[in-house]
Amino acid sequence: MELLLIFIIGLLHAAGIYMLLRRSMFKMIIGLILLGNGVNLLIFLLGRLVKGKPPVIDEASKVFTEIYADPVPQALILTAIVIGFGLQSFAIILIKRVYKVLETDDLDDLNSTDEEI
Amino acid sequence: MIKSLFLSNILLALVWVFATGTLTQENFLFGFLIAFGILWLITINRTEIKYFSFVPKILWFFLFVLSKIIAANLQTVKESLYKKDDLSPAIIKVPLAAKSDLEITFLANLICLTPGTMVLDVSDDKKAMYVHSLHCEDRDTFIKEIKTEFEQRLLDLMR
Amino acid sequence: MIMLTLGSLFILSTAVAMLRKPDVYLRINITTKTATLGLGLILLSSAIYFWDYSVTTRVIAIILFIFLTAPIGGHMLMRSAYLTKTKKWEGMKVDDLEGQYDPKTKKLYSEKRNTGFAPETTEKD
Amino acid sequence: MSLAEYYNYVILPILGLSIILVFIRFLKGPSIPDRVIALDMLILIAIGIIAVYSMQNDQSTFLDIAMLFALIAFLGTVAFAYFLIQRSQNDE
Amino acid sequence: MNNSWIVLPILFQLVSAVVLLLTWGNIKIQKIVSILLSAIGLGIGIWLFLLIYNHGIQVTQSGNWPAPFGITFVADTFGSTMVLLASIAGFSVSIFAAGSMSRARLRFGFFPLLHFLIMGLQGAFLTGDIFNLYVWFEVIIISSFVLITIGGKKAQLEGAIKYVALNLLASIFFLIGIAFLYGLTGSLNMADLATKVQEIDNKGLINVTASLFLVAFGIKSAVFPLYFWLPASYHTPPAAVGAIFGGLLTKVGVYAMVRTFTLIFAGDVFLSLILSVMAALTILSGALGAMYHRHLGKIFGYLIICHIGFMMAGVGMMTELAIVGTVFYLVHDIIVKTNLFMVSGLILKINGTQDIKELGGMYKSKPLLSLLMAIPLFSLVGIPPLSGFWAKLFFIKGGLESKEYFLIAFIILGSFLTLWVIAKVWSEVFWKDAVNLPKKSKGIFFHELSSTGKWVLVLPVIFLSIISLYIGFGAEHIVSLSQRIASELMNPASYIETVLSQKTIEP
Amino acid sequence: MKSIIFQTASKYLLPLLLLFSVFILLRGHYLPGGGFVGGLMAAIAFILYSFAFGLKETKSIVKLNPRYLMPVGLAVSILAAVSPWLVNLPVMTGLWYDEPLKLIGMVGSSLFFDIGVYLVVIGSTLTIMFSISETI
Amino acid sequence: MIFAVISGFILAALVPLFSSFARNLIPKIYPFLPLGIFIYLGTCFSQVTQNAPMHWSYNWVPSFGVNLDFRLDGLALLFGMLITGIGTLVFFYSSYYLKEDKYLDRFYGYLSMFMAAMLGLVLSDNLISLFVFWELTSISSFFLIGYKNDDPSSRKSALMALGITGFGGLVLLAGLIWIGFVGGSYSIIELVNSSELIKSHEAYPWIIGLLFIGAFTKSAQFPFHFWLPGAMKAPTPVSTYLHSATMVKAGIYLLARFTPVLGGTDSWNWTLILVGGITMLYAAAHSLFRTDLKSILAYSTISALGILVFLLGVGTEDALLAAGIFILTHALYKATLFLITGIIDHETGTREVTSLGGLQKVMKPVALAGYLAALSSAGVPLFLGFISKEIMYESTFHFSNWAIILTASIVLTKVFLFVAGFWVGIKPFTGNLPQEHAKAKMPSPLLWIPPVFLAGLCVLFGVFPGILDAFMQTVFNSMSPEGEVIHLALWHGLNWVLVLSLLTLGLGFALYKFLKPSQSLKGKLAPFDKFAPIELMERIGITFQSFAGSWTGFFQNGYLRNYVISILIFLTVLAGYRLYDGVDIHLDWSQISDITPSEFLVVVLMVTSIFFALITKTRTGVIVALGIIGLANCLFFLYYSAPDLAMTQFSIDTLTVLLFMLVLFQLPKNRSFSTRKLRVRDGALSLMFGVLISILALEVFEAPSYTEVSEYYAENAYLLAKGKNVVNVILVDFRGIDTLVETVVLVIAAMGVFSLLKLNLNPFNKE
Ligand code: NA
Ligand code: NA
Repeated sequence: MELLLIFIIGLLHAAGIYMLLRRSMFKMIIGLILLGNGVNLLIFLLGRLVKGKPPVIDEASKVFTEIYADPVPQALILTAIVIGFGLQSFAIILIKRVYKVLETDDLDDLNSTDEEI
Repeated sequence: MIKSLFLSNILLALVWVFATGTLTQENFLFGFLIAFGILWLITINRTEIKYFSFVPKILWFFLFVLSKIIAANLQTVKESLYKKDDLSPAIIKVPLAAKSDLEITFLANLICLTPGTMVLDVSDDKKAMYVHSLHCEDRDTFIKEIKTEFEQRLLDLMR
Repeated sequence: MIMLTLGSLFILSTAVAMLRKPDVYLRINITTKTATLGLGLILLSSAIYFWDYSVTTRVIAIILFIFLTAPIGGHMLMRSAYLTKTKKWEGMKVDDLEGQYDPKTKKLYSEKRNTGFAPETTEKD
Repeated sequence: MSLAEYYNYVILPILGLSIILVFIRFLKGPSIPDRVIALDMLILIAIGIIAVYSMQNDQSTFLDIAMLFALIAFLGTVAFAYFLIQRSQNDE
Repeated sequence: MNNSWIVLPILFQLVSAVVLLLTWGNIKIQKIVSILLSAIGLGIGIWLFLLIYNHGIQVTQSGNWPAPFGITFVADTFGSTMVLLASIAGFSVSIFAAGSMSRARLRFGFFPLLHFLIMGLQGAFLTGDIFNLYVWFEVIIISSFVLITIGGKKAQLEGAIKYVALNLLASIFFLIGIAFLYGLTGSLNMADLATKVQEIDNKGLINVTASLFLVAFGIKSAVFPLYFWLPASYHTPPAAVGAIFGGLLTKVGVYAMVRTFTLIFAGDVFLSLILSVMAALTILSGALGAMYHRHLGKIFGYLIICHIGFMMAGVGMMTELAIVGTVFYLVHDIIVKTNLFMVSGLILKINGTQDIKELGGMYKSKPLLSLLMAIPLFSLVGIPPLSGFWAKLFFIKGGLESKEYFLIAFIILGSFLTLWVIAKVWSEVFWKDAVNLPKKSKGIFFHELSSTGKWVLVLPVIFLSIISLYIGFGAEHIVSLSQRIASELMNPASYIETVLSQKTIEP
Repeated sequence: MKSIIFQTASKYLLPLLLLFSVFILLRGHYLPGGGFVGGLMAAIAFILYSFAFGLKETKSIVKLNPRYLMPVGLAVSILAAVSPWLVNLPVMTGLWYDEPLKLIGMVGSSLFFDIGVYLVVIGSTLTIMFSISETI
Repeated sequence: MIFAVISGFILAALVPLFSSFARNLIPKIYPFLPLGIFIYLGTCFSQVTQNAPMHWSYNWVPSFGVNLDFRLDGLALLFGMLITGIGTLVFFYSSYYLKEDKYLDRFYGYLSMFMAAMLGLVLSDNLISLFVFWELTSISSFFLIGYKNDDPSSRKSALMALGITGFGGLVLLAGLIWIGFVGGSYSIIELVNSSELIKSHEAYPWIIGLLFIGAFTKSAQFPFHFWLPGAMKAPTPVSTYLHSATMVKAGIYLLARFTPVLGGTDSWNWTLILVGGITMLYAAAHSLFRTDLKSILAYSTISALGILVFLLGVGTEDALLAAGIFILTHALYKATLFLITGIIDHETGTREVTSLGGLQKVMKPVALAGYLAALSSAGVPLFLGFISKEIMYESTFHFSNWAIILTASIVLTKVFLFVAGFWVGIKPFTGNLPQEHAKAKMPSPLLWIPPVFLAGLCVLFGVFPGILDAFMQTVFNSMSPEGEVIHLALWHGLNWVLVLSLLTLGLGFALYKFLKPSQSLKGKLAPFDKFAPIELMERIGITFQSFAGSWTGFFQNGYLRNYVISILIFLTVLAGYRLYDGVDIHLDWSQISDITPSEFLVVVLMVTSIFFALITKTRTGVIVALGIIGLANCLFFLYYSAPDLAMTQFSIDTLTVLLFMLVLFQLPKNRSFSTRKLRVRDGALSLMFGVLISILALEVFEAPSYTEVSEYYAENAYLLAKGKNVVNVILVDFRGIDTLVETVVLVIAAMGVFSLLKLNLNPFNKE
């Protein structure tokens, strides 16, 4: 299963980059979201996978009595997800604004700040 | 008004107890407090809500609805095996006797959960409801069915 | 167990139906109800499985939520599909809704209107 | 057949098959509402899977996820509906 | 050694931001409160610096969990120096912003954002946890996103798209790097990582991870060939924003690079070589860009890149001497670049344009102000004994020591082109006769301001200029500080030991 | 979105969702949940309501402008985080009430921290959503 | 001694203060500064000439060995007295010459700063402080050349001068640090002891190369000479002071200073001979093609500087002595010529030699000064110029096999310079007074006394060279510590040198009679202009500028995707190479778990959705696909025991969908932009990256894992942190700071969205 997950991680990264290379701003954001998903899964994978044993201590006991999933990557991903949400909401609104002001979704129309001397 | 708010409060407290899964006095009280807070938070002066209180009626109605739902599902199972040709979908206008928003909503939900029908929209003057149906051979029977089986029962219950 | 099996079968049947129904209205119509019952059964079976007061109440809560929300979602979607003039299956015989929306304000009339034309009384806003 | 096997070999495959069928509907479209209702349906099935999974692993905690899914899933559908209407207004 | 108050600079900025958020909309109060709080923040920065300077590395384990289990905050000399510099820059910019930002922008939360940004920087400088560093970086970039777009002008938006996209990409690489590090070591505490990384057999994987960090921080610090977001965007926001960006943002990338490459990935020779080559090309690209452009903001933007190259050169050489240079340059550059962007804002405020072809006559009309502006300009060039000069001694000597002669050549080239560009700017903006063109920019011009308004704009420039002069003439202080920092960085044992030995405090 | 059905349902869903969000928030320390998800749920509840009834009405329900909810939430979190300073402990050290309260369990600074998070999440999510809705 | 240096800076710094209330006092007060220092140096004279250099030291940046080590020895004294002496005259001269000028206060500021820097330069024993002052002279020169800043050509010349000398300075810096690095000290006097060490070091050629570039640029040696004629845009007092008497000699000073440390090797000598030789001939010849007095002087100055470099290259004791004397000689007569040029310019309004003549009728003392200076320049006996010329010839005449060529070239140079000197010093005063200059008046004594005084010194030292013996001895010893005892005399006996000397005079006079300065002569040089170094340099400059443009345009091309590609390629190649280079790929199947059908299903769901998102044409399709990807993600989290994650991910996905839905309909219709070829390229690139990440993930996954930290959390979550959901405990307790900060991120994002949507400062917006 890990192999498949690795495949998916690779695919998410590749897809994210591919979308980032498109000319549409919208796709750019999709790319970033895909990359974010890929990274989250990567962190998850590298914390090693444990099936069906959430890191929640039993009601009855005070410590874990059996094997449990590594909680650290989960906490990290949670943080990353929330941060990612903040960033991507901003980015989404940004493209909306850009479209409102510049009336384009084409990144190739957004060169003036680079090209002006 | 105060009464119905109180009722909603109790109801929400019960939901809380359900959700948390611990039925104790403290938990109910706690749920009550939280619900109180929430209701305080969301209440603005608007026309008051009527509450239904006839438990047996509710139960009966509930069973009825359940049977309809099961019927609906069985029908779908059948449907999924049917060919396209056997369908005769239609969008039918059903005049409404229900007046309040809550009544209409309940009715709509009921219709949605029952066989082959789905509410598409309610007219802005709340006089008619447009219902999408999988099978509708005859408009009048269809309307009648809805009006008697659902609307009537529901209104009985709620008024 | 039986409930579980039944539930999953109901869901399967919905899935099949979803694939087979010719237009979007039919598909929406189908899903909202079958799935809810199928899901309800599965959830109930899990309530039985755990046979625990807290789980049971929670399951009931979930089922209630689904019964409350799923039809609304379906209704909203179907309504929007209609408003955006998604293609209907040619098998649909009767459509009372046709022309009942005011094309500008999206106001829905209960009385029969002259199709296609906005009534003169429509105010511009 | 043990309970675990039953989950694995009967229930989950059935649900899985449903997923695939619904997913095919998603891929086929053709309209956006089709896709949306497919997504909606997928989430519902996922709730089912979660329930099964919680039984399989004897973890009632998972049901909470199901609860959350149930509560907010339709919001997405509503959003799509909203979008469709808005866009059609925009186009006119 | 254990001091739970060292996070005060961070939390104080956070509280400041919260206070300002609560007064959202009332510009007058915000201006006064922000300046006041920045001043206190500066005081706290000084306090922390002196504390560390006199008592050595201080550590606090947040949550009172022993390292490596909680998040550790470490104030070593490097960190506390950077905190102080950020407070200085923050203080100046808050004053400058009070005088120069348009009311609309202030009403939309410029001040809280500024404090959030400073908080992010302080956090990045003080944290001892790699994931926490990531989180601080995110605070920095999101606030910079907002600041760069605040006002929503066309150019701002265009620049922001690239800024956002590439900085997010950098964050993603950073996160991938963290994932690998955690996968390899199971730890996130940097001191702990330093020890664990040494124990890993599969050095190759560590090296690859290091490359990811290199790229992530390389994008943040605008190194060749990763710098593209900077010239596309830095000149677009208002000067106060540009000042804080130009002064601090890229530097936090440099900081992170220095920190991780001396602590976690110490001794990676290949990486040093790559860094050296990147540094050389960074210098070249920055200098060429600055030569090519006519817009003051763009010129300064490219000069940021050029001078990041200097600092990278120091990191690439990776000798203690070279790190002294990097740290010294960092100190100098933060002050000077902040000042320069304020100066460019001032020029815009006076003349209504930033195109050097359209500027002129400043020397005639504002001789004293011109001389004031000459201080940051020529400090940047490094006319000895101004502040930009001293670090070069260390770079050159460091280059000789590590036999990276090509780097010396590029440093000389970079210095020369900087000199050329600044001399050109001086000649065009100050010497040349005023060009009478219709004013492009709207808003209140300098001469229309009340004298208080004028002073509010000029005071921060004077303040930073004095600091620049101090760095130049009192170079010994900064050099010995940099030497202390470099030696701490190159011998991280005490850092590691201090962090890992701090157990929980009994209440 | 003037659908009567939707509006009515939303009216009743709102308290339900809010209730659920508090539930999620409070049990986070023991079972899956916590301030984040709780806050998101609450925000979603209001958003739903705003879909049905429009922004103006929703705003009048929320009473406190979400823009001010953010600093308030932050302030709660910060207070919870720095309270250990008073007893000379590092920030974020958990301070606990000795006796567990029934239902909620142990009450400590981390609970207040989570409540702060909850408020911030509501505040920021609503700020985002409301600003968008306003400008459509 | 420090006060001597610092006072100049202080006075310079005080200018902005004074200018507000005591503007007019500045020209009256400031000239007393150089005078004071000159007198101070004079008091040091006896001590220094007794070979007891004076010291003063201050540890400036001891951490780098940078000290303000001032050491007053013969060479320093010679330069110091020139700087302050000529400085005094120039300061006084300027107070009248630039009387009308609006910004005279600034002028004195720069001038004081320059003087102080120059003094610091010659007094510094520390390499770094020497460099500090070196650069300060360049920068003050920049300000002085660009003094008339409304004149574009002034600005251009200032830039060019700064460009050349600044470049040389930086190169010099590298050389100086290298010397210190190799020699182990930054003190010149200490370096003399490690001279052999440095000379035998492998870096020696590099070191002297760098040093030479520094010296040549500053002292205007070929091919860096061209900035100097340009620098004549500066007011004449500045040209006098900086560009003939002092600053340009800094390079010479540097070479002289380093002769005992680095000199004496073939590479040292021959480079200097070659460069100096070319410069002196080239510039001397050039001076004859000029008609502007200052231009002639500029070229003859360059030539003189060439001579000095040449002499230092010859490097014999005679040559060093000759250099020492010639520094003084040249300073005296050249300063005089510059000053009288200034007077001529001031009184007649022209410096065009072709239109000048007969001025002795109206300004006798000036004419006298001119004659004397020209004669000294020509090397006529009884003038100091003669003595220096004699020793010069003497030194080349005895220089190994190359004596004839060297001597011939210096004789030729001298002949040309003879003419140039006469053109400036004699021609304007003799002949007929043109009508348009008839109204020229005798200038103020402040103007004419300085040149007359200097010219007088030329004669005084020429007639009684013995006065200089002791002085020149110490100067000589600074360059050649073990050098012999010298004795300057007018008469060296009848020898070949004398013959050559007379020959020079004869040829020079003949050439002067034969060749008249004219515009046509100037024009004859035009065809060669495109080979002139200045042309080449300008062309290099233009090429460089356009290179800057294309480089910048190439990388900063405005296309986001190109930026991403460049970042990506960089990362992939770097990480890929390191992966290939250092990682042994190995697979251990034991860590890998089985695939259950339901998991596989989720995988299929995800993969298909990703592809769907990639290829679908509608944006809504993408969003729905994103929803499915998120759902599949949730299921992964669920399967692998992360309920919190599943919940959060789902909520956030829902919100994201919502966000997109609220925004999307305002976007324009989706268009397909890229060609198939482009898509394939991008696909390959992204695939490369994906594969890289996959391999890395696999490798890291296979690496042994450490669980210390998570075990600690698990053990203490309930016991110490009193929570049972460990993830939540981490979030609110163990790593609570992260959480606090991430909420801040949300807050900022919300603020950002708010301001993005509500604030719009665009001037013409339709909204
Ligand atoms: Na950044
Ligand atoms: Na940056």
